[in-house]
Amino acid sequence: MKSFAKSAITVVLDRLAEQTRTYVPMRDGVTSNFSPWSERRASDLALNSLNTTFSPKGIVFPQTERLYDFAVDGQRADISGTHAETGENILFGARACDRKAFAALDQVFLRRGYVDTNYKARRDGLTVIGRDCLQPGPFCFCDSMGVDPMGADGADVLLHETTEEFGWEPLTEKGQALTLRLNDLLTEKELIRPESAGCRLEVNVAGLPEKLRGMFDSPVWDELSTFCMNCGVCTYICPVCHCFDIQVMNNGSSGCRFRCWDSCMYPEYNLMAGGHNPREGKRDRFRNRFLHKLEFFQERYGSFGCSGCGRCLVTCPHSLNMVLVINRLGEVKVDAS
Amino acid sequence: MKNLLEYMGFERERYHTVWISGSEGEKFAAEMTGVVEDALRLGPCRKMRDETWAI
Amino acid sequence: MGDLTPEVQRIAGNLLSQGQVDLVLGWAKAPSNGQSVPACIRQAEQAGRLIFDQYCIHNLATGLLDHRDSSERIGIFVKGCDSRGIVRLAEDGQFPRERLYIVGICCPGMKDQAACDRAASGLFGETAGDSELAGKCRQCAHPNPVIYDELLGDQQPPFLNDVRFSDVQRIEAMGIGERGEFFSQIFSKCIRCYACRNICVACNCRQCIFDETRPQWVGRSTSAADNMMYHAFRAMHVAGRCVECGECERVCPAGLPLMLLNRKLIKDIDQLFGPYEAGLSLEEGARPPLSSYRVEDPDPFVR
Amino acid sequence: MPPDCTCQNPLVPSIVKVVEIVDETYDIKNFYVATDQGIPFEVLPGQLCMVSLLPVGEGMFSVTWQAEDHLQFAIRRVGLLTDALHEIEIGQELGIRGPYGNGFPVRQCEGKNMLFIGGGIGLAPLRSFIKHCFRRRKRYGQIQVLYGARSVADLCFKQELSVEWPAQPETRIFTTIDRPEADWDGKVAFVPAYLEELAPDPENTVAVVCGPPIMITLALKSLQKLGFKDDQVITTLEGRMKCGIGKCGRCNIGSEYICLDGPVFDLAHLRHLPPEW
Repeated sequence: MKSFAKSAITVVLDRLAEQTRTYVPMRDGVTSNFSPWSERRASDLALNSLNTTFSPKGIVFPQTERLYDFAVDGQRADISGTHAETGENILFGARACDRKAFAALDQVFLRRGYVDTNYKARRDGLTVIGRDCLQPGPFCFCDSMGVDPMGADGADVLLHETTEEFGWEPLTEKGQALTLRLNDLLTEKELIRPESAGCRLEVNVAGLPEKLRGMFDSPVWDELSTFCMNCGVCTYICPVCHCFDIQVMNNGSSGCRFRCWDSCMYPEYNLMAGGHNPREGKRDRFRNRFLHKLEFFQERYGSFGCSGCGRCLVTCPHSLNMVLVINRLGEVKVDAS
Repeated sequence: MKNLLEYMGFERERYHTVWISGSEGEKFAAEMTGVVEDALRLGPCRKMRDETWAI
Repeated sequence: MGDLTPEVQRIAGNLLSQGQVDLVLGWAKAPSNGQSVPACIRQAEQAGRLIFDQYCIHNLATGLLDHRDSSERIGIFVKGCDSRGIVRLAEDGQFPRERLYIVGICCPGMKDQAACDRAASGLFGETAGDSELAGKCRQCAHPNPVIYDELLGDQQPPFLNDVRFSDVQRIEAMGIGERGEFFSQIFSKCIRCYACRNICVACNCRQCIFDETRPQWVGRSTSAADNMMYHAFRAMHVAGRCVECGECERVCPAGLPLMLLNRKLIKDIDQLFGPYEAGLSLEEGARPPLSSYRVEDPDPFVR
Repeated sequence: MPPDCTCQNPLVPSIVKVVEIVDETYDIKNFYVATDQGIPFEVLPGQLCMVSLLPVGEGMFSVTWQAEDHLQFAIRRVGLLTDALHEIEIGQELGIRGPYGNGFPVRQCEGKNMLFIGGGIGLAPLRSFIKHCFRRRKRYGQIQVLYGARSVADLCFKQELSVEWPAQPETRIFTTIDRPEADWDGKVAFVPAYLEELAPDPENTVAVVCGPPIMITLALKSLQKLGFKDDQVITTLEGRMKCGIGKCGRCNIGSEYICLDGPVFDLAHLRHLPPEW
């Protein structure tokens, strides 16, 4: 298998970033993120860390993204400059959970009726270099959500990690193209691929979507949402959450319309102009978020809206999270009638 | 407010607090002229103008 | 500090079984992964779920806002910082003292679960960090509850309070351009999740300016301008009312030093109207300094 | 469901011009919009369009009628955007994108008696279906319209309700207001109560309901009481929408999106979804 020494990582990244913006897990103060390689110091490289604080979804679905510009003059209105980015990007070191999340976003943005132009442009331009996940962390539960931490799904190249080397396995045409670029840096070597230690945290989701169909009115939602404070942390750090708002940047006679992440946790999210709000209470909003991930997403797209990355376990201010919710839902007895 | 803005990097003169009674038209005019003069002297405040929205 | 869990369970059980309160707010262990989480119990039999350990960092006072429209009587466990939050709510007319049975716990300082989790994620190359006190506790001047009906644990000494304004002074010493650069750098990382607002006891408005859509006062985009606008607005809205519990910094997913703004305002208020610390005692008719007016108030900001 | 479309950015509107504005009530105006070539695109009765007034904002509105050469939107003044829309004059250019949603099952209803139940501005989407039926009068059986509003001043499309539609063959129009008024000698009752009083025969009839959420909820109950089966009842829902194409998330009811899978749902289908509308 082709491979490069771990010590040569900066050379490899330099080569990749020469032609293409390359997002690499980087430390940023007390947080970490996938950031362009050229913008940070090598000492910030956080390849050894587990999941980044923020998910890489922003690369294909930026938190704030300009859609088009407009100009108004009296009664006249003009729309111009649509801003679908066509540039190429590389995502380096994406674990199976984050790649699974991309697959879920693809379902939302590329299928079921309409294709989202901006998302598609960014997604088509993205080459994903995945990596084995040998030591899932104490908050990881991806294999319970049907993700194989050592799997190759969603990767154009898969990095196999050993003590000294990264094995380089191109899986798609995009991956082959990168291989050509790195050819002189890669050496052929026999690598023994270690096994993943697997996730220590487990949840049982067998039959959950079906069970949840009968649990809409369960008092468990009041109980679970007691300490939810309806901030948007979970939705913003979640790699699958994809709700957005479309807003205007108004400079008077001109401006642009942009979209930005929105959160189903906010009271204003469902508020209609007339004042009616179908999900007025925080219980309603909390329930909708978890049913969406565990039931509705499954019904609509055939997979869970959660990849088990565990970010919400680390980040929720009141330690409410997917694992806690799934476990509690599992305990509840549903009257079969 | 003034202190906070200055602390965050905005010049003190960009923010004014003045007591003006409803009957003090001349004072109002003078103060407003002062506001404009201060702003012109300081020039455009780039801090709140983002590259993101440059058109 | 001895293990207070049995005491906590006994008190909660008694309060509920004797009908003194309708519900108790405390902490419990999440069965899923052993994290300490806020808990709300309504039956004496559930009192056994409650615990108190070094990870009970959450300020439960904010949770009272969910009950402000009910008439239920509530038992609540509070640390020093949380108790100031209760004074805050009572002073702001958001929650009547009479409906509360407050069990104060002298706080030895808490550990931050999230910070430990981050350490465990390998981000810092090692898994230490577990022994460290939470950032917000390392600057705590009032570890002992300031308002309570019953007190648990031994009185604790305050933590290094001489550092209260040292970070603020460091920034004040910078040039104006440097400060602007410093803050726009910081706030460009904000993801506008509003966790800092929602966790804050001083942010107790029913309708928040940032949720208003008619008109929309602050843009929703995550740009340095809108983010700074948000944080400056919020700091001003809690000016003179911030109880320095540090929850905003604790919950910030981007790890932003939000107390830099709050402490600056506290420092200025302290100098102009002080000495002042918010939420230290509940007095009839008391108002935070920016909510009251005296003719002799200093006004260097007025031309 | 529309076919997968990659032709152009579905979130970017095209420009139309307001060619006529008709005052329906003190807070409802009917806007006629068109391009120089006529209608911007074909719209089915019950479908939605995202209409934007730059730079104010955009909002989802049901098409009140697709005429030969223009589209009509009856819009009530309820918020920021609609306030601004009510200030514009003929000649104003607007952005428009769509059409969105499934529309009414006009084909499947052929051969049936139609019962339209509307409240307030809820008549706006129904009007496209009602007018559709009148255009093809022979294909539909008896047509009944039950329409209520808070007061006489709130009744919209008065001319059609009182003159044009009653003149149609085999058609009955019932109008009601919520509270008694001096100049009103017609019915005073809430729509669901009036519905039960009229007790229309469910036999071979399809009921189409649109109005404020509370009216829909009660009217659906009344219809059930009258013997209407779930698959004989159709309603059109509203939700907060931003994208219109089933991506932005907010208008979901369970696993379905009002903008894409709705806004028209039959009651049999709605019963499988959470009651969050």
